[in-house]
Amino acid sequence: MNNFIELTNISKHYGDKVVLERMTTQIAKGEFVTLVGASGCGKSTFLRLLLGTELASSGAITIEGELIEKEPSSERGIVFQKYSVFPHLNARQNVALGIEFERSVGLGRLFGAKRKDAIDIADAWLEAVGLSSSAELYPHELSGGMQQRLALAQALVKKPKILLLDEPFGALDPGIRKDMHELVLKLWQENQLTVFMVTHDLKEGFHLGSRLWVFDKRRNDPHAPNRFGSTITFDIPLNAQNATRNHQDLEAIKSEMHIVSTT
Amino acid sequence: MNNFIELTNISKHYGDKVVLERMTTQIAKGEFVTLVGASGCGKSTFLRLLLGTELASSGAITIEGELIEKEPSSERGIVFQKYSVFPHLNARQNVALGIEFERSVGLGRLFGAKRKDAIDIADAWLEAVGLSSSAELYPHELSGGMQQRLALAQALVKKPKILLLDEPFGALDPGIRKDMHELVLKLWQENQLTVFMVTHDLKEGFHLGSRLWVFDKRRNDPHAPNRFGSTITFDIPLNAQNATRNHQDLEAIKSEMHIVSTT
Amino acid sequence: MQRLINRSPSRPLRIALSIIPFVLILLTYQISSGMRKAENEQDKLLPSFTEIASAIDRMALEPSKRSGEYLFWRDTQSSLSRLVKGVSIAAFIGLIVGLAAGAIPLIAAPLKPLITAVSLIPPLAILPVLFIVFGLGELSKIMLIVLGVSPFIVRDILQRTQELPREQLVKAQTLGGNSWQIILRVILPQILPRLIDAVRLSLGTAWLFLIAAEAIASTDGLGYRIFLVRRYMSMDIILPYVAWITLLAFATDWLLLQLSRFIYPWYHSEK
Amino acid sequence: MQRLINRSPSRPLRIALSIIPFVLILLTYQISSGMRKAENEQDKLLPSFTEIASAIDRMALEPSKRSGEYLFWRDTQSSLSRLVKGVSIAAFIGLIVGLAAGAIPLIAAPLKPLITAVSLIPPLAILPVLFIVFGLGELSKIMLIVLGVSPFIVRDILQRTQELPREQLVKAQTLGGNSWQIILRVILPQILPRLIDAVRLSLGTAWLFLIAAEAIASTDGLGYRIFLVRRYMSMDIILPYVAWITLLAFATDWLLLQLSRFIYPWYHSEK
Amino acid sequence: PFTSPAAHAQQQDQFSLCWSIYVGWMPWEYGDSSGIIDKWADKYGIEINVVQINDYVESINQYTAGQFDACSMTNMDALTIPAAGGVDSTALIVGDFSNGNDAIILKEGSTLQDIVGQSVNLVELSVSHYLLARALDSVGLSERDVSVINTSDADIVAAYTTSDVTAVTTWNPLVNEILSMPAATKVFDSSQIPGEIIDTLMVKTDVLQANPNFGKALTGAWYEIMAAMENSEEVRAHMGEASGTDQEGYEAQLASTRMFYSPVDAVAFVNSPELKATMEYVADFSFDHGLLGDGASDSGFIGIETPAGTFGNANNVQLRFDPSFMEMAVAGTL
Ligand SMILES: Nc1ncnc2c1ncn2[C@@H]1O[C@H](COP(=O)(O)OP(=O)(O)OP(=O)(O)O)[C@@H](O)[C@H]1O
Ligand SMILES: Nc1ncnc2c1ncn2[C@@H]1O[C@H](COP(=O)(O)OP(=O)(O)OP(=O)(O)O)[C@@H](O)[C@H]1O
Ligand SMILES: [Mg+2]
Ligand SMILES: [Mg+2]
Repeated sequence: MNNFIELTNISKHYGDKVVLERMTTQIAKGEFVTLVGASGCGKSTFLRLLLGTELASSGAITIEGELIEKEPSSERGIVFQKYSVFPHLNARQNVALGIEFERSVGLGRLFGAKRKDAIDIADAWLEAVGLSSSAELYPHELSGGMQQRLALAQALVKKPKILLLDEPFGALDPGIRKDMHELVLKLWQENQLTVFMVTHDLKEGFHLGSRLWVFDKRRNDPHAPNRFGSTITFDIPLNAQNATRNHQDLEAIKSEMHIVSTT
Repeated sequence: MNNFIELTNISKHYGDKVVLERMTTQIAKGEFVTLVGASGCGKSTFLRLLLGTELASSGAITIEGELIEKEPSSERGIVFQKYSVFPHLNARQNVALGIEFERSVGLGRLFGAKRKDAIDIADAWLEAVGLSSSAELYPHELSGGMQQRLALAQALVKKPKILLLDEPFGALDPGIRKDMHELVLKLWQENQLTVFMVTHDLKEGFHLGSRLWVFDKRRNDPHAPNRFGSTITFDIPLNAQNATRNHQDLEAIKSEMHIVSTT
Repeated sequence: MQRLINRSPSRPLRIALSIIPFVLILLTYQISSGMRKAENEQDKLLPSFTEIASAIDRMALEPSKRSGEYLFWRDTQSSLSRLVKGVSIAAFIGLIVGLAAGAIPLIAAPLKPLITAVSLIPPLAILPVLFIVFGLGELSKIMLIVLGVSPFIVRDILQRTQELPREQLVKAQTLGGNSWQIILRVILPQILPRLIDAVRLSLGTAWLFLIAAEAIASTDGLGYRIFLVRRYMSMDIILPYVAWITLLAFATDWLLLQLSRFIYPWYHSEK
Repeated sequence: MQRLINRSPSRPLRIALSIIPFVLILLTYQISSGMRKAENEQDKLLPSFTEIASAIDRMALEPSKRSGEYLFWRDTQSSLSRLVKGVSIAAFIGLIVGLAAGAIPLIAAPLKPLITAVSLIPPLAILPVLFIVFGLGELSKIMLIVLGVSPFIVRDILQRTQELPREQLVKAQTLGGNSWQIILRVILPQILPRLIDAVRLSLGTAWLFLIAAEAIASTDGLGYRIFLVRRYMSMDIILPYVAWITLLAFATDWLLLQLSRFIYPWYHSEK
Repeated sequence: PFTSPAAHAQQQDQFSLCWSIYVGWMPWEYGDSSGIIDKWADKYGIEINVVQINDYVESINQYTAGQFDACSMTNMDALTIPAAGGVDSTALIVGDFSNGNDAIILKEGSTLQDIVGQSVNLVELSVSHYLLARALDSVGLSERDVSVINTSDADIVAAYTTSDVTAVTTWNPLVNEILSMPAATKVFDSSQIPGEIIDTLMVKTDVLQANPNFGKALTGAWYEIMAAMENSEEVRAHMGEASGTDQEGYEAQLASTRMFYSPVDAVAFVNSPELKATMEYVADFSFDHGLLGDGASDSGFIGIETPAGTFGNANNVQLRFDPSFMEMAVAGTL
């Protein structure tokens, strides 16, 4: 169970700009990794490497011992801050799409009994995320929070091994966020997911994660800010029990991050 | 000093939709009012009434006993979350613009010694917000935090009596936010401003304000959500000394708001 | 006193204001026409409103002596049918090519410079070449419209396709879609309302090319009639025809917008 | 194997791919031309490349016997000068009217419906009236371009002005600006780069109207020459002229883009 | 600009003339660029502005709308556009008539009868249309036996190369271009109705009456140009190039044009009774095709004055053939 995902010496640079630098780590199956760090430090880039939309400049990523697929695939689900759902489909169709892709290779569209089947599955997932009563609504008729619920249902219908969340609640209200936290934790536990979630909110990171990563540059050359990249500077195992420990960590990282982000 | 701003029975509706309902309150000179509340509850609408870009549907707002001007004017400065600075002007020009408007009625542009003068004032304000070294840069060359600093300098150059801030740090990183808090508090004290600041971050509201308002609907008709509007449901005087009291309030409001935003 | 940039006219004032320029234009016309008529009773350049009315009557309400047809309606029908065919073909080409190139980088590479070049060629200047390819019948008129507007539509659709949020395509891939499925179920349905937008934008050009095409070789159509009666300067026919074309252009644009609002409500509330 | 929508060609491949269609077109032309020549040696419709080269030589490199001028260059100069004048005037009108209507609601109210109507009138259909209003000199040609493109530019600038973030105008007012100052210092400078965009978009139409105008009343210009030799079907002259127009259109577009990038770097990095 | 020069023209010393590119009107270009027209204008103390308009119909429209005092056009267009539009016009100079310049060409078939049932591409309501009507008439056919497709003159050569087009009626240089193509048989041309398609310079009657010097200057200049043209290859080469071809091409067009190089011939032509008969044909054709306006009750609605007598309504004379200025040229009194 321990080496579900392995990163070996991963680096990523765009041209001259080094974004990520020599990251080596392992992630166990079922972990909930939260990623925090200053803006532009490479959190989304890291998710893109896991997702397969970007290739690492050097190093290797393996999942269950196999090199990662170089393209997004249905074993890795994703929810972005925005644009994660399709505006031209209603909630039910949004969720059913993943099933239709799988069961109708030619048209990506099911009819008759097969369609009925897909709708049933979709409705079950809408239920799971609390959107049963909004199945016929289009995304523009849903609030921001409901859209993100929908995006989660849509991703989970494919039963991904890994779920990647890039600031999924960044655009939501604090009040609504709390509900979403509960939902994500519930889904994580029920579906035995391995989750990577980027957040700007340290407290959120501590609250949700089973493990928290802080991304930062270990070295900094003030005359050539692009020369060095970020890596995981803190890797903190978390659990709901030792809340005090967590609180101390929170304060420590807060002051640390403050320094980082203003230099 | 007590009745610097007076609101008497202010309501605002758009067509059938009631946004704000019978608000009556007074604000003393030099207060720092922070406004929190669910999304869409009317916080920005309230700022727009103070700003003069919207007229109240009923009721009256007075400043120093006089009815509020029905248009934005230089006695009320504003900083929005975005678009507060002019992309075609560099930092110095952005700040100098307010002076140029005042001193060159025809062209809104100064030359020669007058220009020199305006630049000196602008540079002093850039210094005050910590942008001295970026005077020649255009907004697109500045980070989000620097742009908001610039927006503050730009507003303060007109020496407004009232400063309105509509989620000024909503798009910034937590790390950077902290610096901005310090800056705003410094500017507030140094310039004897009366500040209204909308925020989504309750903690920010408690940390910065001398008085915190929670906007919410007092009544709710589930079948006609537009029938009733928001008003100030909590009006909490704050000060740095009684931090415990503040903390209790925070928790109380948090659970309260949670209910509000999910109904 | 509010600033000028803050003052909006009330609804009745706005309506009044928007009518004024048209009234002024009609008045100017009537006066100019009257002046010319005073000099030469038979002046044809600026016919009086009565003359225009009688011309409309003759063209639209009485059967032609020669063919027994109501010329005005026949012209309208022919022109509209050409316009619809031409624009439909152009829209179809625009959709297929624009979508393919927008979605598949390997297709965009060879096509983009070609489309740019083609869109810059003035079609009216190479008419003879078009004739040998498409002949001189209905086809050539329709093809002139197609050539006139499809480069624009292709470019527009290509750009709109590339503007779709990257996130959506990534998401669709994580849902297991292959390229074809993603194009069919994610890109195409979102591009259709944008195609309507593109068509609306290109209608003006389409009319221009339609009129030009009908001037080249034709036996009916609004453009044909205008060019034919130009031979004896019947402005009493030309002016109502031009007004009619303007109205038709306006109506088609409006109808397309309503259609789009009706079929794609999600698109219009998105913006 | 990557999905088709994810596969991008490498730079050299892209260049190769983009050249292919042009090569294919030239080849098709050469073969068709050869086939027609085989049938009728005198065929003028698809002249051989040698014939085209000799026509270019004649028009561009040898002085005309009649006037001693290098016709090709004189035509280019006349057309470009008309185009520049026409487009400049249209841009100026578009800027003033579009900005005024976009910034001041009281001006937009009467103008918007009028502009919509005017933009829908096909100018080619009312040529006689235009020529009488503007005469037949240089002015009429320039005015036809102006009439053809200014409605578009006016509408575009109007829309762009209204699209400027409301927040900016509010902010400018809190800085004490009056309407005139705000227009001058906040709106105008931000609209100028958008004006360049609008001009770039309207260049194609401008060329269309230039060619049409030159075909009707002119004694020189690229459109005039094409019109003049068309009755002899001298495709050996028409084709290089068309290619040249295409190239000029491309070059003007490119130059405007570079100019805009150079003067308004903030505009281009904003997007 | 909407007001035309006063209907009852007064004396003026600035005049304008428009012309379009056609074999019989290229002399105006030569007269303008060689300075001959200026010379004659100076002689009479006036100024003449010569303007080239590429689009023939546009030039007549502009003349009819009052933008020009004189314009080159055919006898038929003079009747159907300015005269029918109430602009009383006088044929000051009769320069030539078409003697083969206008022709009917078939792709398949060798005689006019073969045209039955075909579509004929031509400029509708133009002299080509008239020629077709006259030709059909001459062999006992009528317009009903063919169908007419209005085709812009600028495109007619290219149109002929397509398989859609099997028959055309058009004028030179288009006729020569089309005849140079493989399948093209001329089955009828204007030499078979000689003197019916006449190229003239029309002047507004009131302007001419108030300003005889304008007429004198133009006539004087014209016949000086005619002399140069008749005698100098160089002049003809110049005209050829100005019309977009070369000397050879231009000479080919001249060959089918009966130029009146000498005023004597022109005067004789105008004075002959055939002119009146010709105009009657033209008026009939125009009336049949609705070209004389809504008010016209018969082909004589518009009076046409010729030296041999007036055709039609003498109270509504709008078109006049007046040889008096050309006679001055004969007499050498210009
Ligand atoms: N395609 C690209 N080409 C060049 N540089 C890139 C590219 N994508 C990202 N970058 C750069 O890489 C760095 C990291 O970007 P990334 O989006 O991963 O940051 P992030 O940590 O997600 O920031 P944020 O919190 O703002 O989302 C940034 O400086 C960005 O400018
Ligand atoms: N011009 C308008 N016309 C109609 N309704 C409006 C208008 N402006 C705002 N509203 C409505 O008024 C309500 C309050 O809007 P407002 O922007 O003040 O909310 P807010 O509290 O600032 O929300 P947020 O936190 O999302 O910024 C919303 O429901 C909005 O839809
Ligand atoms: Mg990111
Ligand atoms: Mg708000």
